[in-house]
Amino acid sequence: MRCTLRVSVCAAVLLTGSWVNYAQAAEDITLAALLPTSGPSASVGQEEQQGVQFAMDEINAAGGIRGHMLRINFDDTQGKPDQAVLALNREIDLNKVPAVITAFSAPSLAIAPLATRKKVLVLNPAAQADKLGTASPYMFNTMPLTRDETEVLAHYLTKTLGKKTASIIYENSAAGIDGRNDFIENFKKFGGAILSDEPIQPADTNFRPMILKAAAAKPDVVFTNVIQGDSLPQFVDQVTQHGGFPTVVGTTFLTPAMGLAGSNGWYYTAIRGALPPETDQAIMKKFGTKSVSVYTREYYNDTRILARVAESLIDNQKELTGENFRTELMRIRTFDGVAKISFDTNTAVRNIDILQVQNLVGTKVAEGRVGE
Amino acid sequence: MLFLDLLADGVVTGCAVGVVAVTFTMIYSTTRVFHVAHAGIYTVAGYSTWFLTTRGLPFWLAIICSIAVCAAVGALIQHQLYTRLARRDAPPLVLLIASLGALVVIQNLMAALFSPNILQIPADWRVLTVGIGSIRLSMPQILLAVSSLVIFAGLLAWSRYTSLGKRTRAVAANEFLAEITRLEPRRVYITVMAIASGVLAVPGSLTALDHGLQPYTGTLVLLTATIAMIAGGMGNLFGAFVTSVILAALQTTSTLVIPGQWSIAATFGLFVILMIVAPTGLFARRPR
Amino acid sequence: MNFFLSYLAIAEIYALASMSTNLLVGVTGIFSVSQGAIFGIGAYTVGILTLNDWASFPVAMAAALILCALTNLAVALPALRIAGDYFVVTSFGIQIAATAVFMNLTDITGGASGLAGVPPPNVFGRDLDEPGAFILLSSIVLAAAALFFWLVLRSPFGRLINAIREDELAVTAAGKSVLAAKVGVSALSGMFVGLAGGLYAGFLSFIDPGSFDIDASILLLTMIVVGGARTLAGSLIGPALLTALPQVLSVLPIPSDAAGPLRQILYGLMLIAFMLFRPQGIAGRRL
Amino acid sequence: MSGPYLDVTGVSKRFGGLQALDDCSFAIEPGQITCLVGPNGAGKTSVFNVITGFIRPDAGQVRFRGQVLTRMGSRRIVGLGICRSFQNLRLFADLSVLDNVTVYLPSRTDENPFRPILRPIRTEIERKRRMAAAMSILEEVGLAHRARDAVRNLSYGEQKLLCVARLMASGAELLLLDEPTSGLSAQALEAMIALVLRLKAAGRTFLVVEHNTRIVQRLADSVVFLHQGHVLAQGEPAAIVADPKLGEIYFGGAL
Repeated sequence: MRCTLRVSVCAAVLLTGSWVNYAQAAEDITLAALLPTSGPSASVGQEEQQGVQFAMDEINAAGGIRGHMLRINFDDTQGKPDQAVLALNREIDLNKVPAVITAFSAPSLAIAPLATRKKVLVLNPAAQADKLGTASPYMFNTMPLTRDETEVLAHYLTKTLGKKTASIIYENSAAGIDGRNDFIENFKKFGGAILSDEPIQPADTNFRPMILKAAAAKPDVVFTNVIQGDSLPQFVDQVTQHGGFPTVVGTTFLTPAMGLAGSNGWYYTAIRGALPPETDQAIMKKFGTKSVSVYTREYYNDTRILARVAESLIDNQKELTGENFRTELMRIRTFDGVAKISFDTNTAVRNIDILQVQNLVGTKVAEGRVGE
Repeated sequence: MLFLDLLADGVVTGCAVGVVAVTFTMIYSTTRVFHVAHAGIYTVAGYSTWFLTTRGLPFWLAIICSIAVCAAVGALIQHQLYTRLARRDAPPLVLLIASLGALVVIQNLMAALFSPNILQIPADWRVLTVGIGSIRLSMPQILLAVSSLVIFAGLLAWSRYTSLGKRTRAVAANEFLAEITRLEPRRVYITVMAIASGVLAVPGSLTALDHGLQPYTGTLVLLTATIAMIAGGMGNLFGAFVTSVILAALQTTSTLVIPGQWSIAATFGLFVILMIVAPTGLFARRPR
Repeated sequence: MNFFLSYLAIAEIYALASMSTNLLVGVTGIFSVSQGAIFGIGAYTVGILTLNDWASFPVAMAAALILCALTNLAVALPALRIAGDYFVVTSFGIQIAATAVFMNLTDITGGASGLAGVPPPNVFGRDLDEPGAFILLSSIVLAAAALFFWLVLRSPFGRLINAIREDELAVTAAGKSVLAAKVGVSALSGMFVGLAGGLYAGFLSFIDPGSFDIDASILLLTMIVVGGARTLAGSLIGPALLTALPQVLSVLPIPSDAAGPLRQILYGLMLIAFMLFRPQGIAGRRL
Repeated sequence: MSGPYLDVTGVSKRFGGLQALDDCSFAIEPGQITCLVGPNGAGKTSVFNVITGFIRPDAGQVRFRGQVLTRMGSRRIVGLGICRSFQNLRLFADLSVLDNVTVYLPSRTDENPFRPILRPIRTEIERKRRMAAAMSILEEVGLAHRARDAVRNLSYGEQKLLCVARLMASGAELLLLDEPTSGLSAQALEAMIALVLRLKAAGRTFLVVEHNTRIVQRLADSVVFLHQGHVLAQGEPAAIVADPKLGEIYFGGAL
């Protein structure tokens, strides 16, 4: 097995060399990624950038897209709507990009009308605000939106675990509030009751007042979306310090909680997706990180989706325009990358799993699909 | 009881804010600079302690080093920035904007050097808790409350009983008078900045130990502190500290009666109304 | 071309807002850090009215104008009683409270996820959805505002508010009402920034609380610091430069994971350097 | 018109522990220069503050041509024709000399920010008229050649003249001058005295805080001696200056 792998790697290298020679003649394919590489969201923006960067390098090392080198411009949005509009205009004007990758709800919503007018495909790997589903015919979301995830979660909690009451601790931000509203709606739909809901200010890491209040309501579970993923260790610590806290449940945002002492028994939904272990290893090695975050994974995946669409367009000898990108994406419909993704609407349908942290590892306890 | 639990959490936070408010008041009443870069010093404290503990220094030693680091940064800002501006007769607005510039530089320098992510000071004992009646506080919280009170008492005693402290109060009362009696206000300013910045290292590090540190969090702490300074009656160290504690406690306990997302707005709204009704603050001395 | 035009449109919008800040902070000396909030009220007024089809764009702009004038008046009220650094903190509080309102009044403002799909300005039956068309509107508005700004500054009222900055007591001794003048300048300044906010909503078609927070207020202040206080040229140069800065930096080959903080550092150093070496800004007068 | 021109009766004012004015009473005749003298801290500036409406007395009242000023704002008092200067000048340092004067010109419309926008042409005409008016006042005090300069570039003597020019611009008939001659060079002093006497000849009335007894004798038609907020004596300058008891309080208090 290992031998075969080595052989194929050698072959790939040889092939790559010949492709590169050929590729220099062909024109580059230029796309753009509009990410917050500065400002308060920069830490997530960095992870996203790594995913795109890795996919781009991998594709180019393998000879590009049908001989065309893939060039992706990183354009900083600072996470702000006006900067995002400027960035998209810049990329359309200066680089004539037919498709872009976007990040975060507010900038994505801001560029949607422009994308519609200019007929530029916008691929959204990770932002989950519900409004994104209908923002533009040119905007495609490869992650299910918050509404879908909370529906699966609420269904499992009420129907399978028989939980009746819940409290909520949510981040007072776009995604956090959407998550809270969607959870309330879905949990009530399945017969549950909400006892309390408490906001935390973005970037605040003293959760104690909210933890105290949520616990005092004595609910069966506490739904939380502490959006700034890297503040989860503090959340877990403070929940542990409180002692006797109800079971915590949440969405994908809770994924980094596994591995943290104190998170045993927590439930969270996870959008199914995984990279081959060797890709994970390569990414960690390249960027010197200890793990591959959801963002890196999804941005890697979406870059590959764009490359796949471009490849198909070249094969069918179509021009690389935003309109053609859109039609081709809808025609291909199903993509097999980190997971099986299919587009019936502008938002992908994907498998959502229910995981429970057991011995510090997220373990799948149920499968769910939207609309059950 | 939930109210007591919330109150305790608010009081602890308020103690940390109180030290910021007291030191900010010291600086403001002596140098007359609205030193917003003070929030940056608070940030530096956490990062310096984090850096030193991750390099193997015990936590208490790291804090002592951080005190020196913060004092040096504070003195540097005074010496390189404010003194130069004062020599040019810069109006308060110019000083304030320069201070804002310094704050932006410091916060982002931390972000560039140590990443914008949340960092945690490594120390196993930080998750331990102590129960006092029904109230449960973490070790860092208890240390934070105790050390803040000690620092507060120390600063009060310093300004009342030491000759330098008295001199500081003289400069605060009348810069011109101090100048002609050769108190050398410029040197007094640097000393005040160094002391005020140095003691900030203690709450800065302990808060970071308790719930992590990020480059941009000092700003909101400073805002609450400045509000406490003004509402507490300008230049009144006692008023500044007490108002800080009241404000912080109000912010946490008020969530019992109003929805949590409005608590900050309510606190600041209350302050704005107070400013219109009683512009001299709660603990103001009678005008001379 | 669109990129340049959209940059220009945003610079023009900020120039309008800068004139407002200049009147209030630069000329009259009311050091407000809640300009971002008023900017936001203008944007939300136009956004909400046109999105729900409650009013046409010009009517919505007029509403924004009036509403911003009134709110700015309310905001400036404490400034009539307290001065200097006190007011900085008070207006800071107002800014925080305004952000909370934008964020939590979900039914009206769309909450934290903002208002998406604000229709483009419709003037005389034409949709100005292209930067090329929009720039006509924003340039006309800016030109008119610039004319007003110039007229106001050279008028007796302009001299009066300049004098208020210098010495309120001496103005009182002259038998002038400092209160009336401050009320007037607050209303006028609110109108300028309200116009800017309305255009912003129409141009971007998306607004959210994050665009009108304390950072926005500080950005507006920085614009007049860099451009120059108390002059028309300063109100135009500052926004043009500061809006261009990120654009230029994004083209420079800085390693992108450090680019954000580095840019902010540069920004901070620039503020300090201006204060140390050129406190009057590029084209202004002494602060 | 009944009673005296300006009549201060029984005014008292307390600040915290300090009795600034204590049953203070005196009167001023029109067309005269009245000097207010007394040791430091006697309450001279407080008298100015009470007359011009800057502070409200605890007791007593001020009447100007029979009208009670004590409840009026300073805006109305200036409108009635009383304007004051400040001991520390309070000039608008960044404004031009000319603008320092124009701001003091009376106007009903200069507090309206919308007038320049709604009636640009009329405002422009008005602006020109005001500049001309200010210019003629500057000519009168001998500062016309510095009209465009910034105030910070003027000599101290010129700044003091400018203070008087501002009061002239306000159109007031009763001018309150707070130490107009202190710190002046001999030459500037003569210019100031000449200006005040000229204005008096033109029909203006003055209340002047003055320390120098020689200047008091040259200027004053009447002298009010204030001590610890109370009027000890009022009368001819020669009589007051000659009174040995007052001299002792004055110089004893100053030492």
